[in-house]
Amino acid sequence: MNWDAWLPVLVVASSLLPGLVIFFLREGSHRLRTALNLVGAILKLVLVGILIWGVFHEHVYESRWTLAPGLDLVLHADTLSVLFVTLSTVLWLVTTVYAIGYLENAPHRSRFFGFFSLCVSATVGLALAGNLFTFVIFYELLTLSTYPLIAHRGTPEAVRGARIYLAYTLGGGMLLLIGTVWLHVLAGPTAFVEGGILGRLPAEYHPQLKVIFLLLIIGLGVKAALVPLHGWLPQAMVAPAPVSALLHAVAVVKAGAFGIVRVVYDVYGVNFTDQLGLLTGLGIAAAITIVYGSIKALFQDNLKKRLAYSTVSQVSYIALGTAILGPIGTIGGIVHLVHQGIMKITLFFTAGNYAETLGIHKVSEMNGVGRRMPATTLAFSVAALGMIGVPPVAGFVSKWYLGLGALEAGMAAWVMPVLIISSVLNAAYFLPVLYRAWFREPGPAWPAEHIPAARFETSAALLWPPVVTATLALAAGLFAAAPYSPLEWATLIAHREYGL
Amino acid sequence: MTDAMIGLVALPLTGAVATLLLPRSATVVAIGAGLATTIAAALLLFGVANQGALHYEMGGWSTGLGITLRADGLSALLLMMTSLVALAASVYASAYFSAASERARFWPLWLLLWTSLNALFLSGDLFNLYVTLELLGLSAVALATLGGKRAAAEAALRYLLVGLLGSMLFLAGVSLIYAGYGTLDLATLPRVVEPGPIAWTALAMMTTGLLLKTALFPLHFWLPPAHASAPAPVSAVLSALVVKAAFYLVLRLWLDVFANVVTPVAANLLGLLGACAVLWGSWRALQAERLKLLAAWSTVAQLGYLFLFFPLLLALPPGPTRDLAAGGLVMLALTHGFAKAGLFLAIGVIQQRCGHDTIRDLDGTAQHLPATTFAIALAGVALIGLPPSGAFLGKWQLLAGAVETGQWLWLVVTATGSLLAAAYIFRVLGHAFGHQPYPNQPVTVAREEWPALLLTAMAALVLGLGGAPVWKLLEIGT
Amino acid sequence: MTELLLLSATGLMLSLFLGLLRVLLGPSAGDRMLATQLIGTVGVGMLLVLSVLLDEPALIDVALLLALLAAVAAAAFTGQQEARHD
Amino acid sequence: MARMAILAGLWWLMVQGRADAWLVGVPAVALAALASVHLGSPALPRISLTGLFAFLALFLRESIRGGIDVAFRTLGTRLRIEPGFRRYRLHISDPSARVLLINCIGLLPGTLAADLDGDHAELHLLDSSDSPDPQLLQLEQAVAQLFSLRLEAGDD
Amino acid sequence: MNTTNLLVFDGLLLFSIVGLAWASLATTDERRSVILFMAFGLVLAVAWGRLLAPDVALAEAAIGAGLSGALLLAAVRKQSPGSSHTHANPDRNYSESGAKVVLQWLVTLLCAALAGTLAWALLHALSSAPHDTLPRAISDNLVASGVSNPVTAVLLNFRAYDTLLELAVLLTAVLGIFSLGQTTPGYQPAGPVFDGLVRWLVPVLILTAGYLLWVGAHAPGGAFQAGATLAAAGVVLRLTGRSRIGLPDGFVLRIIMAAGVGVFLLVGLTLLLLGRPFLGYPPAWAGALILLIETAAMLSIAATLLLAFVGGQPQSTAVNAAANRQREENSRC
Amino acid sequence: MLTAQVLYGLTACVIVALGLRGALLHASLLQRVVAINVMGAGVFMLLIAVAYRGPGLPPDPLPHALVLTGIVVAVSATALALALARRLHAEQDND
Amino acid sequence: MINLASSILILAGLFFYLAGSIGLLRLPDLYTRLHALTKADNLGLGLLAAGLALHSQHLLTSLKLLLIWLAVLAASATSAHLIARQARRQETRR
Repeated sequence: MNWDAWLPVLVVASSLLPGLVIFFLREGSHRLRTALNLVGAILKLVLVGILIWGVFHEHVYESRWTLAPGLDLVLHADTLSVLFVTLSTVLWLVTTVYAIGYLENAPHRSRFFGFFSLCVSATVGLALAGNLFTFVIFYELLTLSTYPLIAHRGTPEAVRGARIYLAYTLGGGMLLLIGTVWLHVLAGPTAFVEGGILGRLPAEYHPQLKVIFLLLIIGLGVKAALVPLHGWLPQAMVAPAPVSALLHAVAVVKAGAFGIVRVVYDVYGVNFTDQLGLLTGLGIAAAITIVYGSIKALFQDNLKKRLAYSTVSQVSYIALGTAILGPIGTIGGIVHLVHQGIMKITLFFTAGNYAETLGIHKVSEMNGVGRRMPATTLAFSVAALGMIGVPPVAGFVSKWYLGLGALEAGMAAWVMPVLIISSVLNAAYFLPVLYRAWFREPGPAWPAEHIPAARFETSAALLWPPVVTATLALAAGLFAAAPYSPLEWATLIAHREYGL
Repeated sequence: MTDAMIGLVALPLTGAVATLLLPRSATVVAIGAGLATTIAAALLLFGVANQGALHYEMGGWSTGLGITLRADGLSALLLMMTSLVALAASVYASAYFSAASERARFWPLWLLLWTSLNALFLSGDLFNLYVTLELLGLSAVALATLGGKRAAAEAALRYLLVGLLGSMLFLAGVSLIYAGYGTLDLATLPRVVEPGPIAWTALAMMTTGLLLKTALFPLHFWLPPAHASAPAPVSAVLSALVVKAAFYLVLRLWLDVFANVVTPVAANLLGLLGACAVLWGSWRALQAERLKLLAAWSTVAQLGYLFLFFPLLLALPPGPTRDLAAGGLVMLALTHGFAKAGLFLAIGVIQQRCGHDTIRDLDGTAQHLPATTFAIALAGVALIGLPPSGAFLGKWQLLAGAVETGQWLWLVVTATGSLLAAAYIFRVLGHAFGHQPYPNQPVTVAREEWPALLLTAMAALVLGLGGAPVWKLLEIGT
Repeated sequence: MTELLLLSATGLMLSLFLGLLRVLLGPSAGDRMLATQLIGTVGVGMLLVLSVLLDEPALIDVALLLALLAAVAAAAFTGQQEARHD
Repeated sequence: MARMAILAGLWWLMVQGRADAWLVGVPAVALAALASVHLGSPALPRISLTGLFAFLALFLRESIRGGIDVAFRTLGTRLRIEPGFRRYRLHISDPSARVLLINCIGLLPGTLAADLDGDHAELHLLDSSDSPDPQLLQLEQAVAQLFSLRLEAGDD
Repeated sequence: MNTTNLLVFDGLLLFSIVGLAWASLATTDERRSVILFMAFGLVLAVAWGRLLAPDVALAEAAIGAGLSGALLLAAVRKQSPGSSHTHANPDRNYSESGAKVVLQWLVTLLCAALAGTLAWALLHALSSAPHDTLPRAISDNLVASGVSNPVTAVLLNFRAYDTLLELAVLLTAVLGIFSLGQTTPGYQPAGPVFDGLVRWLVPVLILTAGYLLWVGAHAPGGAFQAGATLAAAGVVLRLTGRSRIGLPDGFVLRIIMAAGVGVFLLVGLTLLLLGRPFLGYPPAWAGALILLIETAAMLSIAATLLLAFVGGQPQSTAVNAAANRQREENSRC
Repeated sequence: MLTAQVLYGLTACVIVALGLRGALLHASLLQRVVAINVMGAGVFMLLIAVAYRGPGLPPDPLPHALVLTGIVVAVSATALALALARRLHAEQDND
Repeated sequence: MINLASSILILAGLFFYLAGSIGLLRLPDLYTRLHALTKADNLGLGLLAAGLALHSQHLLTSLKLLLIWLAVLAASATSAHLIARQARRQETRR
């Protein structure tokens, strides 16, 4: 093995090894743990940087390890995986900082950070998976490593939420597994290849392939929280804020969406999927989810729950983009993978800040919070506006390309209304919050002030992460045309997928 | 290398005699004998890998007149697993049994059990197999009684009677084979056995006897009480190895010795029973109130999976696909062996530290015994069949075989069983992660926690990630 | 002579058969035990006859052992009864 | 030594005189003799040879008589029995001799020793109308002669 | 000789065997069942003799007729003699219902089917000419085996490995019984008549054991039959109420228990070291080695069976070494 | 086919079935042990019948050896079972 | 001549065996049955053994037969006594 083969492994290992070491650290060795976390995160960032450069220059990074005859664990870096890896690496670093601040003095930090690192490792592995088999392995590992994070607090609700999460994801995982095995039997090892590989199969397999597609999409749809498979997501809100941030923005939900992208583009091939008549179905499911999630979000008073339903809705933009045939729609979907991530993580960070600093959990308690915590609330506002699709925040870019793509593919008749309705609904559930935060008078006292030391705003470790991610969200929109921007990268991906 | 075969039988047996004669230093002697046995197993594994299948004619008498020991890839693998599991359990037992009198009783029986397992996996003679089965059964029962409680004695007695019945049926089959074919040698038999009343009846009787011993549904009734009431290290070996031994024989008989006698209908029957075992065992495990009972019922279920392979293997034509499926079967068996042994040892730690193993009252275990809880979680990963455990690869092959042969029922059963397994495992973990007043305890990993951790890591990580050689080894047949 | 031995073997068998009826009929445990003793004695005789008839001298040893151990059985029976009434 | 000789004789009989058997035979005989000593059997009583012959003769005769007696009693169309119990005072106190006596009583026509209770034997009679005393006394004398004992005066 | 003339004999014998088996299992009275089983064993011994299997007949005479009976009788429940309600489990009363009858019929039917199938297969097996390769191989190699009794040759030479494991089974059983802890209470001192029996029976049994051990080399007999006979001597002693029944204590007992397996292993491994196969005796030494192994095996077997009868580890009330030594000396028999 | 072989062989089958039935149906532990022993006797008879070669001919010694081993094993198992049963009974009586 | 004697002895032995067994069936209670067992059967065995001993060519074999007879005799006499004693004791206790 040479350097090119080792690099993907190192990317995974840079979070895995610190995680394993952290498990065995004493509860009190705070500094060592922090150092390990940060060193790991930064190292990963550097490695990923190399990866980006290499992939852009069409370097092949591939590690292969045989688990059983015909079943290889393959880590392979292509444009799509690099996109996702970068997203998770950057957000991991930010979230780690945030989590260090958030969990100060909380119990079981070793356990928490251990699983946290495992979770990120699983996500990165999933992103780098070179075939469906490897993808499934990391998909399940992700499930496993997030379970303890959701159950972390150990309260009955936490344990219950974790159980529901598990029931959904393991069930989905099982369907995914069955689909994968089936596909494996039909087509042999299903490596991810741009443009897909299944188009070569004889026509008599097509009915089976449709069933398999359904199995795979349902399996992935659970994590991607496609309606009606989304039930776990609001329940998992009991987890600590950094975990929620991770679940919604980086790891779990994204893994599902990413999987859908992979299956459609790199397993079936988008043209072949369309040929089988499956794209429309996927698109409709995504559309329903988008609208349904937004409507549900409208009626949540609990801030985190409102954000959760917002995630249900927003993640489906990715699926929607996938379902729109043609490079432009693809760009819209893929770029939203990143955009939704940075915006949503900002929202969760800020929601965590409100809860941690002032004890605010509900929208109705947010009156005037912008005056008490302006920086946080500013970050919140940027992200929320992005979600609605207000330019120049990143969300606008995604929606723009989705709309264009729909026009190009001739699907505008139903995609456009969905986009419009959803944006209106987004505005309907975010704008009132902003109004309350900025323009309403605060009440006599906050529900519970936790961090009195931070007279202004909140502690630095909690404040900086949302500020950074909000800035990123803004930058992604403003400098969308810059080289190496998410949009540019997504364009690269789309071109390679369509063989342009 | 063939001397390693003798060593595998003679070393633990010598150890048993030595521990009997030297009760004061029994622990040291036993661990020493165990180490030596493990080395022999490793030597054998390498020998088989490098030189192919090995055989040894006992006493120098030609095969048929004398007894021949045989080792191929399958037996070498199972022997290796036996040694590793038994060694780990031995280390645990050295901490578990504290009183000198307990040790003096435990070690000789323990090494006799080990002897019998090794002898069984090596045996190349039908009647010799009967003797090893009896040695296995009796030593297992004797060890199970060491729990000391009345429940243990009651369960052990039932276990013994069932085991005896099983051996008698087996012996009846063996007699019939000798009557019909005039030989007992396992390698000679495939050449002379032909489909017909003799072979069918003999196989049916032997299989029934073995199914009793391996506790396939509906003949599983004796297992949960016996495995749940034995001392932890004993339970570990009972669930991980002893039932496996009988299963190994079923496998040998059906796939090697009587390969041209077995019919798809019969294999489907086995598969159906396996399916029932998976569902019923998992369901009962979910209902269990005690951790040990859960583990025992889970054994019933896990054995069921192994039987799901029979209809697949029979439907697949000989060739690479079939070899893949067979490898999956062995992988599943190996993983379960390590995982279940580790699980029982971990439960033993909990039982001793907490004074009970009631699942409802396990809240906070993750805080008090993080390493042990982690071991349980790893075991759970392997039992559910999640990656990166070996069981994942095994179930993959199971599913692939089911798809390949169009036997969708097994696919549904496997999926349902896995989800049920997840349910019962995470019921435990849910309690373990449950909230308890925060004790700022350092992470301790004591001598009795290590074995469980290593065994479960073996099942959940090593076998899954480094299991490819298993398929290679299995190509080495007798 | 062979015919005679055959006859006596069969006759002894008949005798054993009759004893068997007593074993089955009982009524008391003592009755059964006593009938078992009879079966033992008959068995010894039968083995002796068979040893000549089948030309297998080792059966004489069997007869000897049977004779000795039938006594053990009876002793076990009564001994156990005694212990029971402690 | 006497018992050693007897046991050696038995051994010799069992192995049908094969000489190579003594390798096992010597320890076996020695062990058996040791067992016999430790079982607390007293040194062998003095056995008179004439007594032995007399006893054997009586014993054989009575056994045959006993067998014929019981055979004809039971084979008749009607059972000619009148069972009953009877106590009998023993005139011999030597334990070994008593055991022999008790065992022999069972072989006499019509009698069976059902229990031993101090100096008294509880006898079961097949035909209680017939007194067994004369033949019992005869047997006792033979046993006494065999062991070179004297009968004690009985007052029954 | 005309076998058809033995037909009546065979018929009656088999009828008795089946009758006894059936009767012994038809009753619910444990004691009756055991006595019938003893009778069954006696008749079986005759049957083995009839089939020219005197080795087995000897074993059956020692075990089936004698020791098994004693063992079983000792385990008959002492509380409720002759009562059919032997289970203290109150739930059992429930099951005396229709379901149970159905179950009984089902099981009976199943077993009948088993008998039928087995018979069918057996008839098939017997209808072809007997397989003579193996018997011929045995008789061809008999000279090299060191003994002239083919059964002993098979047991201790050709298939010595089986026998080694068999001794391990015995050892396991006795260790298992040990681990149960306690002995059953002893028996009352027996009356003088019984004592009289014991005084001659025990030495004769010891002698017979020796004989069987020796004779095994060239005629039916062997370590197992000898060991069982020796154990029978101990059983009789125990029944007379003696606490010392010829079993030593402590270390010596453990040595005797382990002797069978130990000597066997020692011989096998020594041969291995000398460059021969495991348990491959040099023909010149085979006879002596077999006798050595058999002697050790006999002692182990006797100790095992006796301990099984006693039902546990003999109480070691050793207060001091002197007392121990004293006891050892007293218990040599 | 020898008449005696067939006769004894068939009887063996019957005994095996009888023993099995007893072992399955009896409630009493002791009687289950007896039943298993009866079943064992049936199997042994099967083997010995197979070994039988007719009057005057030496029988096949191998099954005899197997049966001897089988008897020892069966006795060991019986002894252990009975010891366990005694222990259980003793504990039940103590209750 | 010897053959004739041995035949007669064997037949006589058979007769007593049968008589004992019939007695065992016909006699009314345990004690009387014990009579039949001890006396008739032992005589039967004795005669049978004597007959076979005459038939045998080897003196030692004949002596062994005698030995067996003695063993059975002693054993069954003792066990008859023991069985009777036990029955008697049970009776008197009740």
